[in-house]
Amino acid sequence: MKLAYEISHLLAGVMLVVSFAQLYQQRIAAVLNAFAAQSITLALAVAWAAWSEDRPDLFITATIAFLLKGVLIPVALHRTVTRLGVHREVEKVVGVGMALLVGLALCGLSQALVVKIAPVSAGLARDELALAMAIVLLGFLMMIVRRNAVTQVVGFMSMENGLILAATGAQGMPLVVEVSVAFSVLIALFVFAVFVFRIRERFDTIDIEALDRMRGDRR
Amino acid sequence: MIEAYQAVVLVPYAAALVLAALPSYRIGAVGNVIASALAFAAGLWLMLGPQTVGSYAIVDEFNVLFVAINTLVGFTAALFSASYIGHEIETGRLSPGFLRFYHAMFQAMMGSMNLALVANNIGLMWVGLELATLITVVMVGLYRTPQAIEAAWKYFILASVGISLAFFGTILVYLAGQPVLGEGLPSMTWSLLQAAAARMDPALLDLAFIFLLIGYGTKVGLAPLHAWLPDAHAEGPTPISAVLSGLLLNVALYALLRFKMLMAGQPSALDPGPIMIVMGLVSLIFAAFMLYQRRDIKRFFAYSSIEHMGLMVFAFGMGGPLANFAGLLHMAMHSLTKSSIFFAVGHVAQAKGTQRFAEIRGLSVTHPRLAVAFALAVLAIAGLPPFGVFASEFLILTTTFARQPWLALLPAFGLLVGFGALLLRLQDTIFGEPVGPAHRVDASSVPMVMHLMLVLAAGLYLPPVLVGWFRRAAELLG
Amino acid sequence: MTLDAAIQFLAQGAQMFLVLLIAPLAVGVTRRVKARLMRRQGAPLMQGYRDLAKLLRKESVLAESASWLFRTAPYLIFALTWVAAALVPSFASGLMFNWAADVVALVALLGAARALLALAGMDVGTSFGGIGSSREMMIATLAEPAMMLIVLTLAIAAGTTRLAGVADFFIAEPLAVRVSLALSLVALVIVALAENARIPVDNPVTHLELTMVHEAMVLEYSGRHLALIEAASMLKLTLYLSLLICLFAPFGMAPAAAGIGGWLIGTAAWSSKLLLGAALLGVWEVSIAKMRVFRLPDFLGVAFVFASIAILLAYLSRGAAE
Amino acid sequence: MERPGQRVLGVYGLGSALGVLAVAAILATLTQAALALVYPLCATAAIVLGALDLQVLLSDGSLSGSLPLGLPTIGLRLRLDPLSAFFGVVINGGVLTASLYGVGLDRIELTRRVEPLFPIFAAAMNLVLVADDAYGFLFFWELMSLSSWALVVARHTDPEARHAGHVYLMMAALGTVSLLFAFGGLAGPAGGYSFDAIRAHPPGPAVAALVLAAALIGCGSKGGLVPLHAWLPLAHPAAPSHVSALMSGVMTKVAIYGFMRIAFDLLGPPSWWWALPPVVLGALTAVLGLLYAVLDRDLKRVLAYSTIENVGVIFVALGLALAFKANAFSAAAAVALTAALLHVLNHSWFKSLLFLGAGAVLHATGRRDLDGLGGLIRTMPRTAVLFLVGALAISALPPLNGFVSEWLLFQAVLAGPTLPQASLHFAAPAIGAMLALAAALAAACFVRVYGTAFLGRPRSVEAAQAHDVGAAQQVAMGVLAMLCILGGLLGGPLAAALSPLVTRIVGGALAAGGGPTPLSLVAFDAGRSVYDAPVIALFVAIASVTTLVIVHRLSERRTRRGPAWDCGFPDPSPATQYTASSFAQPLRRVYGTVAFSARETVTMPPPGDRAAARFSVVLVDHAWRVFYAAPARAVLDLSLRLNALQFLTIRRYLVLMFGALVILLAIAAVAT
Repeated sequence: MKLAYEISHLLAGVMLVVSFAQLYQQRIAAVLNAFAAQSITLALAVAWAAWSEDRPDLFITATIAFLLKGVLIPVALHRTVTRLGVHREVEKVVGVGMALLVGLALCGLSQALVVKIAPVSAGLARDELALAMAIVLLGFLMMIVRRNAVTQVVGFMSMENGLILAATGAQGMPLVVEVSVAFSVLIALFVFAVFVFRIRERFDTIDIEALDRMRGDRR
Repeated sequence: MIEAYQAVVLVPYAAALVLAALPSYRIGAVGNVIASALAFAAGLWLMLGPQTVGSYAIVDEFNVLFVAINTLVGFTAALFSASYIGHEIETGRLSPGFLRFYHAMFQAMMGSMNLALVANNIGLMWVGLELATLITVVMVGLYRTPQAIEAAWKYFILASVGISLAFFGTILVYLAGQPVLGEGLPSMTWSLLQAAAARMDPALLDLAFIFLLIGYGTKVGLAPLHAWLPDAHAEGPTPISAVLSGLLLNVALYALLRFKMLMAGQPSALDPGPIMIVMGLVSLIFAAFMLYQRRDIKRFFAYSSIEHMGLMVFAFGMGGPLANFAGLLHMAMHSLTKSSIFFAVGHVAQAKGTQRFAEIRGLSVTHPRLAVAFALAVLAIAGLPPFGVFASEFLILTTTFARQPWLALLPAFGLLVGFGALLLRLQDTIFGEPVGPAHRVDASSVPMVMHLMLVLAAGLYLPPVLVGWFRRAAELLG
Repeated sequence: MTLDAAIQFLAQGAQMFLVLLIAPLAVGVTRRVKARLMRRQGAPLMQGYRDLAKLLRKESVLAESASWLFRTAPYLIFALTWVAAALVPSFASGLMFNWAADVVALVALLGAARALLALAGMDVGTSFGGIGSSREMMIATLAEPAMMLIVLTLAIAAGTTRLAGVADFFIAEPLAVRVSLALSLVALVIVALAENARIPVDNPVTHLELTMVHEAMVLEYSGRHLALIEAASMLKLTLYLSLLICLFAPFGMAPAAAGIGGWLIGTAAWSSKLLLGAALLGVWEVSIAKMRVFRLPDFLGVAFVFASIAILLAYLSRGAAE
Repeated sequence: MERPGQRVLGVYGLGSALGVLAVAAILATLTQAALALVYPLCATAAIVLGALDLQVLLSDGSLSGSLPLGLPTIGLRLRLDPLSAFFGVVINGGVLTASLYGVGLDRIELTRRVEPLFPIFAAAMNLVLVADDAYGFLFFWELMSLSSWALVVARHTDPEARHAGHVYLMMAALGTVSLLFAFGGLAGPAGGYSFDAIRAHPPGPAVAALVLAAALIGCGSKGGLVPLHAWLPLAHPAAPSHVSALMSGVMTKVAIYGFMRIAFDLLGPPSWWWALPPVVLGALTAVLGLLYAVLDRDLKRVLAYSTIENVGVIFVALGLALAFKANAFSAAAAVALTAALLHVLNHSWFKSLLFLGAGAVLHATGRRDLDGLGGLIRTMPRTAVLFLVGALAISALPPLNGFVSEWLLFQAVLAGPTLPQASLHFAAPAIGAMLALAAALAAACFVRVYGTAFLGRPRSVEAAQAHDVGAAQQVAMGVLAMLCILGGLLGGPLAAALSPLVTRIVGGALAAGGGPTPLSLVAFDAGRSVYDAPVIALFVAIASVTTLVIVHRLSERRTRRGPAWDCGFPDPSPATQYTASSFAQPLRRVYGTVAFSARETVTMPPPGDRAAARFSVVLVDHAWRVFYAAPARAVLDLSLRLNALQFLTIRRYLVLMFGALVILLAIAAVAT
């Protein structure tokens, strides 16, 4: 049991590290790879939880995470990016160093919040909750330090990763939730695809600044 | 034999499937109306039927009225869109194929919102809200003009971030409940959580509430999370704007309030009151100022929705039986009034062929009846008698002043600023020499008038049964 | 309706005619004194009566644009002023109708007369009429606040606004003449000068266009109408003189219960005081120059200030008394 | 003291009258032909309601009932007590005469923008009076504002009317909000909104102060108390004249009623300092209102400004009544309160009369600018006579009704020095002086109005070709003029009729019949001050008649018509007459420089140049500048600044969201 905990904890830690890597990366392609790595780690973590806690249903989640976020989406996005020829673009708003510092601050914040919880009360280990929260916040941070639609998608999905980590970590959270999560991610992808294509049809770029040109009451 | 609450959810979903299959958009429109009527009937049935607390569904004083309003507005909106949407075909903004999709999605959206309302399971509630949101995203992008896509994109990103934060909050609630209620379903069942709130970990609850506040607050349209709302209202089809303002915001606020009840159950947890008061006031005053610079009539009323949502959140933040009562009343009145305003706006847009204030003048000369209805609707939302909004604002302001006189100045200030803008725009649109074209309006005015009648009736007389529900819900809200 | 009441009634009537009788004489005295001080022969004392008679005999010329108001105004103005004058206690305080109007009402009666006169001035539609009316009303707005304060002082001192009551009060305790009353006396004198269009507020003899106020209003009048207007202004002067007397020097006035004898003494005292006042007015008018119209606020401001100080002092003395 | 018979009568009377009004409104919306029916119906309703009010007032009874409407658990409480009844008499008198005037309107003048709203307006005003709970009161109060707003913007194509409507409804909303506060404070956190509950638990001193302030703002904004007055001269003239008469003569009285209801009834026993705000503001209002009026050139706007003055006077009287009541000087309080009530009555009469007269002038000439009128005394003789009565009455000249209340008020002020509180008895002289100034200014103002509009020679073709209005309008004005005269002569009996009401409120009344004659008006006691209008009037009548007889006996009776003399330089052109502006010049020089920092600039052409010399005056309305223009500009500026938030990029919106989340989390982190 101790070991099980150690491993899941380790995997969670790896995910956090990978999200920092995402923040650190310059090129979209690299960001996608990092994201893929994170998703695969997530898949492992979920799978491990499924095995160690003997909850076979979690294997579904694990596979979904692996196939969808670990393989399909990164590949699809790689395609789009290369087709649009933006795969080596750098569109940062703040410098890497700054982003990393903020990221660290967020980790600290989530720690500070979690230590206030009484140890026994939480259904999962507090530090794992802290890791999950940090991952979610880092994903959010990534959405706001990148200008580019694809990286925003990625940031959003790494938020989802954090969520799923937390969800699986929460012992005995009913199946309905994972299904709904996977379902939502599906819809999310679908809609994303629709929009990314439409956007390309209309503006030959997926930089969202371009979208912001026509906005209410400016006409 | 299915229960009312099941019917409320299942009828729309079934209708969605059927409508997706129907080829002709005309039949689709009719089917849409029929399905909504059935849902409305189910809603009434639910209202009159017994109150139940199941493991998945809950029907109590708090949500029964919202289901009723939801189905009612859904019905009237369907009625309106049936008479309205044909015009969109004529103007070529939509193709029949899209309309088919539109009708199916409409029903799916209604079903999801009802699901979120009747769900006794915080996960289900979340699913319903999320589905409804994603569907409205698609609806907003329906016209596929650059503006529409931009609006939909903005809406999508902000909303889905909100969704994920809300989900994280939901997980946290589960985590808080789990040690008390044990693993699995029970610790996601709202009614049980509510009962056990006192024994949960306060710090965890605080955390959960913050994530839920940001997550669902995005859909409520609280400043500074409001950004998607004006554009989504302005660029989507008018019936959808009506549903957005009239229903989706309410459902999101409803979800938020459920969790506020939870917080109220745990005394040593963070008091959500001050936070809600601050956010409510910020939204109220900010939106009131934003009204002055709007040139698009739908965006204008979208901001007024933000204003009123802010007022409600303020009222619930104040808490106490009177303020909560007022907040709930305001919620009901606002959704009826605002949807009727959007119906009226639809008429105006058809009559003048534009949504821009600058090109809408002298309606009272060219379309007297429409002008009167529009004026009444705007005056109603401005909180003037004899309409129901006056009653709720009366209660909110008086009770706030009675408890914290100086605090009361802020909402009053916001309301006055907003009133100034509303009045200015109202006078500009209905008075003066008419300019521009004056087309015939073929959209039905029944929904608009019906809503106005209801709001008027509420201003004059509140049925005791309604009052009873509000009372009980207000007590639950603490 | 006893004999006593009848006598009282007659006494009231007598007062009405007394003021009417003495008014032209008072004006005559003033003119005579002025003339003498200017080393002129001056008109005889009775000139006022002669003027009125002459005017009555002349035909009246009305402008084409004059309306009925122009013709009826003089009668009303005269009547109002006359009644007002007759309500100021002259030789006796307790006359039959002394209660009918207190100071406030008295001032209001004069105000009514003034308003009618100003309207008449505007009726013909000439520029001079307008000048006169507008300035007259402006002066009134300056004079009335001061008047109000004076009345207030008296009310504080005597505890009533009935003129007869005030007079009785001062007869009862002649030592009640305090600083505050002296100040309000000065104020009232200034107000009286303004109200009667005397120098320095207005010059009753000039027809120099831009300086005249009262004369400008009555410019279009002639014949019997002018006679009435003139008589009214004479009565007004008399009224203010006897108001001053009744408020500040009531000695010799017959108290309420006095009989014929007391009345006769009162009459003598009053008429002598009145004529003395008229003479003093003459002296004052030769010793000072007419002011520019827009210096008037300062002049009447003095009255206002005096009256205010008077009230403050009245408060203090009352505080001392209590 | 409810009598069953009276109750039944009252219920039926009220119900039927309101029903008639409703029918009128509905009919008018339905068919064009029915528009003409509105005014007769309104008149009948007004008669019924007025009779009912009069009956309640004189019998000193009260009617009450409640309907299951309005807020839950409170319902709609209705109560007609003597106070409401008195104001009901005032209001329905106004409604009746306005409707009479309306009956005389031509068919073509009737529109659906006015006639359907007239009955609603009338009904709303009546209902405010009978409302016996906070919700009902504010409901009908706001309904009254709303309907009158619609009447103001009836001429919607005129931008000025629209602007007036906007300012008006904004101020009305402000007033309603502060009244909401007032009633919120009165009702308390428990929400006892019915007046009985409020009476049962009067608020503590701190709350009372807030409530009083709120009530003063709320009612002041409706009544036109400076500096909340600016909407009034815009809105009242913009409406059709008979509606202006209602708004100015009657609706302002509803504001007075609201203040009285709160300050004298709901707020419990007064403290002396309550008197200060109404007295000081009232006096300020009285003077400032007339300074505006005397400098303005628009007939109807002048009347509106003078309404402001009269409201100020009434507030002074009410304030004094509060002060005396707080010190238990019931006699003085009675004098002050009677003055207030009588002035309410009188002002409703002569102001309605004047507005109807202005309406007649407007109808006959199509002009409202004084400098375009003149000589109407010949072209519309009847209106001229009636207007003259009104003008003299509002100038507070005996023996008309305006002076009765003025006299009583002065008596109250003269009693001011007896008050123990230093601030009050030192305020008394200042107040007295300001009221005297106001009275003198009123006389000046209306001499100016009448002199330029009705006297002199016509300054325009329209004025020259004017004609008297129809019979119905003349009757309406005639009734009011008659009331002004009777009210002036019968001040004593009127005061006596009000004494039960006054006793109810301040526990004392005027000594009725204590005077030398039964008709004389007595303040305090007969030894102190008496005003006997009938006797004076009799004297004046006798004097003038005798003069007439004697003069005609003695004098040469011949009269000759000739050209005006005008010091030898008569000029045929009417342009040489004194205009309203030139009449105002002395007053402008004396007061305008202080109040409106008036500046006159004269530009003379150089000698030999034939160009005309130019003269221009600049008046600055400081109240508007400070209290209206500046805030409006501030709001617009701020909205422009905030508007940038509509144009952020999605990423920035996400930043906002992120910020909000992090801040809340930080709060949770530091919160113990």
